[in-house]
Amino acid sequence: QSSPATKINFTLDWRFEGPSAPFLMALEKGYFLEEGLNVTIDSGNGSAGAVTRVATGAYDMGFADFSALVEYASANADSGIQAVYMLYNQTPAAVFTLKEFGIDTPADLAGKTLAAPVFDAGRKAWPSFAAHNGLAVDSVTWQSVDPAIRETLLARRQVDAITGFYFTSLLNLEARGVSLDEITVMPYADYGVALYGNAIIASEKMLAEQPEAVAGFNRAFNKALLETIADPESAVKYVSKRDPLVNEGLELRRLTLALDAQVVTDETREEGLGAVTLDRLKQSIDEAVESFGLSSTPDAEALFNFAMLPEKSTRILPH
Amino acid sequence: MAFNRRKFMIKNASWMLILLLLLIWEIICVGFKVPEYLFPAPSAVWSAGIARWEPIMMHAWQTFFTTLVGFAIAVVVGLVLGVAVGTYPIVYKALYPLLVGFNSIPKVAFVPVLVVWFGIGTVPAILTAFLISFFPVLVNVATGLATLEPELEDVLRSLGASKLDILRKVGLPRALPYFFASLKVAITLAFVGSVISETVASNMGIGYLMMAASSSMDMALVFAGLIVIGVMGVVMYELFAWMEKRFTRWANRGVNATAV
Amino acid sequence: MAFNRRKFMIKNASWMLILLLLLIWEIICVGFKVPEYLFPAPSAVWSAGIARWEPIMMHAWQTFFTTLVGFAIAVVVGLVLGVAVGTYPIVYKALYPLLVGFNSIPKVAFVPVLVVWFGIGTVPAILTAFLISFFPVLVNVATGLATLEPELEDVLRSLGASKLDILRKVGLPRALPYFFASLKVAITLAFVGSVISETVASNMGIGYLMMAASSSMDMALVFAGLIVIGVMGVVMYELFAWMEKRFTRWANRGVNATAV
Amino acid sequence: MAFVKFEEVSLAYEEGGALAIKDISLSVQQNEFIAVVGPSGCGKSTLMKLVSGLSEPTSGYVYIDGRQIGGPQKCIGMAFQASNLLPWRTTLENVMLPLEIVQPYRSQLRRKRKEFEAMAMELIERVGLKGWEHKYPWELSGGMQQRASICRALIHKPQLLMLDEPFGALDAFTREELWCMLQDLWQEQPFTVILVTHDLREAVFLADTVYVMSKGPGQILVKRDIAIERPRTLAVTYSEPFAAQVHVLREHIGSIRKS
Amino acid sequence: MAFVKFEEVSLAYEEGGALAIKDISLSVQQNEFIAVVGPSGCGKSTLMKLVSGLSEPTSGYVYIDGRQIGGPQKCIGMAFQASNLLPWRTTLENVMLPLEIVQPYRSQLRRKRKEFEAMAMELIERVGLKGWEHKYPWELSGGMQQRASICRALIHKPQLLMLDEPFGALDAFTREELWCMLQDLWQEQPFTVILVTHDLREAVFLADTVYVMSKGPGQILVKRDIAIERPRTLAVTYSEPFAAQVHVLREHIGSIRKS
Ligand SMILES: Nc1ncnc2c1ncn2[C@@H]1O[C@H](COP(=O)(O)OP(=O)(O)OP(=O)(O)O)[C@@H](O)[C@H]1O
Ligand SMILES: Nc1ncnc2c1ncn2[C@@H]1O[C@H](COP(=O)(O)OP(=O)(O)OP(=O)(O)O)[C@@H](O)[C@H]1O
Ligand SMILES: Cc1ncc(C[n+]2csc(CCO)c2C)c(N)n1
Ligand SMILES: [Mg+2]
Ligand SMILES: [Mg+2]
Repeated sequence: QSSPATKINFTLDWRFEGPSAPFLMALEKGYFLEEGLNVTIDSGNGSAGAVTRVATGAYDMGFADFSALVEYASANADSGIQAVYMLYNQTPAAVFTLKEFGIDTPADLAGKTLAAPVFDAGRKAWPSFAAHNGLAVDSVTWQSVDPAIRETLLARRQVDAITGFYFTSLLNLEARGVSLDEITVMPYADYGVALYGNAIIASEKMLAEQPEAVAGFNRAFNKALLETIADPESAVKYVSKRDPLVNEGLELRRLTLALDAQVVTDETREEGLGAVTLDRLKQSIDEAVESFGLSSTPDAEALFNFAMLPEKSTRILPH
Repeated sequence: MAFNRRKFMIKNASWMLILLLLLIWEIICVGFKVPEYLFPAPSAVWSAGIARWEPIMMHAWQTFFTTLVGFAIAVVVGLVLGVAVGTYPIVYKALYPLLVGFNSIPKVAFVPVLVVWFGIGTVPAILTAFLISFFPVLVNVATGLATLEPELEDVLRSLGASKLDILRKVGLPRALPYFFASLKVAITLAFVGSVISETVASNMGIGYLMMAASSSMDMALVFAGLIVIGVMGVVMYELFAWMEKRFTRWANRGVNATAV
Repeated sequence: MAFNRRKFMIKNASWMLILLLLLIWEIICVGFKVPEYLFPAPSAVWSAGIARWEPIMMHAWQTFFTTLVGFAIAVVVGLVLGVAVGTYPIVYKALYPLLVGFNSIPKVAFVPVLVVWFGIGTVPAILTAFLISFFPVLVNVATGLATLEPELEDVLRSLGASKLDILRKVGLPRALPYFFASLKVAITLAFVGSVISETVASNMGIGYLMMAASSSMDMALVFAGLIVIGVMGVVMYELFAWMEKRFTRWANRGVNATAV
Repeated sequence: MAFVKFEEVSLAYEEGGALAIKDISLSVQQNEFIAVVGPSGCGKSTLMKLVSGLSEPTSGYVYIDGRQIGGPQKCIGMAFQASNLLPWRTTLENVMLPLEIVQPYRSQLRRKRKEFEAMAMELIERVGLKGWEHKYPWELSGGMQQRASICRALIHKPQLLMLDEPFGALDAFTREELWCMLQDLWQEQPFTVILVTHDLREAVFLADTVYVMSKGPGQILVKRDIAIERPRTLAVTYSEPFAAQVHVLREHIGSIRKS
Repeated sequence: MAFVKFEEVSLAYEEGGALAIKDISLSVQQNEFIAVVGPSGCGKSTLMKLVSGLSEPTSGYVYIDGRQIGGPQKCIGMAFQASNLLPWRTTLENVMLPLEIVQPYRSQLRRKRKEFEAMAMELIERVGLKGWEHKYPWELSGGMQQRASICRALIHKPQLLMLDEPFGALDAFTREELWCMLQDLWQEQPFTVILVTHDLREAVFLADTVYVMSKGPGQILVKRDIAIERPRTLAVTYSEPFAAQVHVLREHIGSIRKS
């Protein structure tokens, strides 16, 4: 292309980890450039922060939990930020506990102590999880701790259970010497919670002034995602290239866990990567509104921009 | 008349400045349409504060209490170590670099360890407040002692006073201005310490409140929390300023006497 | 002989103490089987440090640079405000409570706001380092000026010296011991500030490194990062100690002259 | 016209507190050398502070050169009772201090530093401190500090020199030497001097006029002209008229004490 | 046996630097009153520091009461040349300081505070500071500070009293009054006194023995016994033998200076 590249600065929701591989790959392999985009990618400090960064215009696009977007939109009706590509088809939130505690079903959690940060997606969506599983919302006691502490507390048996992202807490527990077969996991998605997970979001300004750039971003990303799914092992190299500190083996596991559970699902096989169904989107929004105690319910169509998705044919997973 | 007016100005300068700043802040927020989730206007903070007055007060008490306990420990430890460092060259040489190094480390990093040992909540907050705030006390006490005029020390030495006597009768009184200066720094750090610890691991306190509020994007409440901490800091400071005025009048006898 | 031995002891006390502490730490970690994810042994930290030497150094430079810039701004601002507060009662009355309140607030709370204005990375880190570290300088300079002996001031006043002259010729020299004491506190805070900002908003620096390491459960690397910060803090401190020795020999003429 | 003029000056250190000096009126002519004597605590140092503008009178007026004093003056050299040397400066640096402040020296300092240093060294040598110029005040004996402080008061050739017991910590011989030095300087290039002293011989030897103050609150009780011819030599101090003057002053002060 | 004994004592403030005093040998008997005179900077204050154990000799030995000095002593009262009052204490509190340190007062202080305060007040009154006891040092005139410092040296009735130019900032009458007071105290309940002074009349009036020191490095040049009968009155100072003594000392010092 001869026209000067459009600048897009993009914020992740968290550090450079396995699941950031497709973003970094698209950047490194020049897929963004091919779309006429000059993209910079920065690490983030949580989904709420990523939404704020995009909302204030500090960043043009970002990667954040869809529920954080719902929460934001509920308080700022005319914000205009939209999700444009749903990467995590289901919420990665899950409850973790140890087999030895004899907690096998959600009902067993009644009366127990759970640790999680107040902003943890699993903790915030707890009312939804409880409702789907016949638990009273206030039947558990919460301990509020920093993300990195909760697995330690569980590993040292100082709490009965924790909530956390599946692919994060599982690996963290392993790193603390708790093996997979000692753990009971209850992924929210498997227990009736319909929440969507993380999506690519774009600012109102981007969407209004340069929708082509957003669509191009998605095309490039989609291409990289397919390659990542096909060959996670080489994809994760882009992460360690960006941040030499990461432990490649660990991030590969994180990436494959995320891909297997959050990205490759029945729904994405059906609808293609990045897409949502309007019904489930509404359900997801309703659950978020309900769980988080939001005062208004944002309009589903206003929160997800289907027009930015690449051709469906390019988003279909190979079998 | 003019004189009284000036006195009045000086006395109320602080309030007037605060009001002025709040006004500017409000005007900027409204004028530039700064979004509330980024930087809420004072009016929004005010109404959030009023609406949640009771939980805020409850959390504020918790923070106030932990901070004071941590600060009290810091003052004692800072004084003792400061005396040791300011008195014994070998302690100075041995301890000082280590303490400086230790103090360059963000204390948040230790909170997880403290939580594992002491459970979440009050104890880690107290310890963090202590760890973060003892160093300024130590440094200032040590400096106050080391810069003691040998002439004054000689007065005591000529009476055959013990090291401890010298410390009590001239060392510490002479170091008092340094000590009070450090208290002002230390109390603010103590608040920072306990709040930070609370944000990392607690179900109580302003730190927790701010965390909870920011997780539901209620920035007005976050700022209300910040302002409550600020107010508590000022209250403690006024206490020290009052004590300082009482105890170090001799040092503040100059033309700037009213100043510090 | 005995004398030299004592001198040797004093000179190397710091190293010996560090070695001793490392030894105790190692023994406790090994002896009590403290899990590495909680508190890694020095040996583990050491090997983590060696293994990732290059990225650590890269991040360390970033942090060192941002810290120094923020600290330099803090020193200048702290000095200027300290002079204003220590000289003009009205500035003192107006500004001091506000500053104390502001300083009781954890600066992390402002990082997200800074990010919106300046993007993530170096600028918020510099500003955080500045915001966190200017206060001790201010307080100590103001106290040094306010406790200036009026007799010395009179010497200058009798010569018809301007306020600025008095400040330059007696105010500041007299406040130097206070100033240096505050630098020692401020530099450690500046490190804390930049690291904290980096943990929240940066792709670079020791703060980022620690965050990344702790999210991939590499506690040994986290501690290696902490230790690198500590070492940088000590290096800066030694610089100030050297300057202090040069510039405030007059104040440190007592029997504890070697001490601070 | 009087160079220094006091009109009914009183001063209380604390608002509404006891007066330190009370209703003092006096005038000093240009280039006059006056001495003030009086019992300890009578307000002599206070008087000095008033002249130099370091204190403001509670009531009354002080004029220098016809203008009312509204703050520190620029043409003054003062040696304080306690030497008040700056501890972070060496003797030489302390002596040089006025040259860094007072015009025209101040603006010439950069260019003429060598020259000014030579000037300072000459003074330092004259008071017998040669070899101590690079010592810090705390390395000097009491008398040496006092001499350094005298140099500091003289270095910038002030129009008005104020000496508050400048020779109190010196032995008789050094003291007499400095008397002569001071008189020589004053005669070479006259300036106005106000000298506070307890040594009546000193007052009589040096001054044109001696004022005797009452005990606190200080008032001027006696003004006495010393009409001994200049230049006065140390020999004069053993002369009869000299002894008589001293004796009269002594009597005055003695009678104050009894009152 | 001598109460204070110097054996070939020298002192250099800096290692290997110039000597402040050189090869001083002297001995002071129990309850003897000696005076030390000499030119400014000759090492008189240094000598005092050696006796009180504040400085250690570079060579030679100092004994008090037969024991070699190895640090500050417990039976000493010292008035420094610069008064060195603690600025955070009032006059009374400054005067009471030794009672908080020295036994047996220290352990009785709590019980007998009132009594001790009365003691201090009596002294304060005697030096003419009544009414100033609750003032801080910086609210006192130079001479008042000096008097407060004398009280502080006397309050605990030390066995050995050391006075470093204690009356330098006082007018002649106050000074003479304090001479008499000191002599009275000393005669009521004898103690050993070492007095440094520049006032030869003072030395002759008060001392049993006067030592004359040479200029720096200080050495003892002359030891002169003053055989004037006690108690001495101020009238004695106008007598012929007194004047003769003063004159002789003056000659000695004069000749030192010329050398
Ligand atoms: N800063 C001050 N605050 C309060 N009172 C003071 C202050 N300075 C001096 N005074 C009081 O003022 C009076 C006069 O003091 P001043 O120093 O003028 O006396 P002086 O004549 O110089 O005495 P001396 O010969 O002892 O130096 C004294 O009673 C003293 O206590
Ligand atoms: N702390 C010190 N450091 C270095 N040199 C010193 C120190 N104190 C005194 N001296 C030097 O020692 C010598 C003797 O000083 P000392 O104070 O004993 O004199 P002095 O006889 O008391 O004089 P004066 O009559 O002026 O008080 C002087 O040359 C002085 O410069
Ligand atoms: C790609 C990716 N997305 C989300 C998380 C989850 N995560 C773990 S802790 C935290 C901060 C708030 O809880 C977040 C967002 C992750 N680790 N990696
Ligand atoms: Mg005086
Ligand atoms: Mg002396």
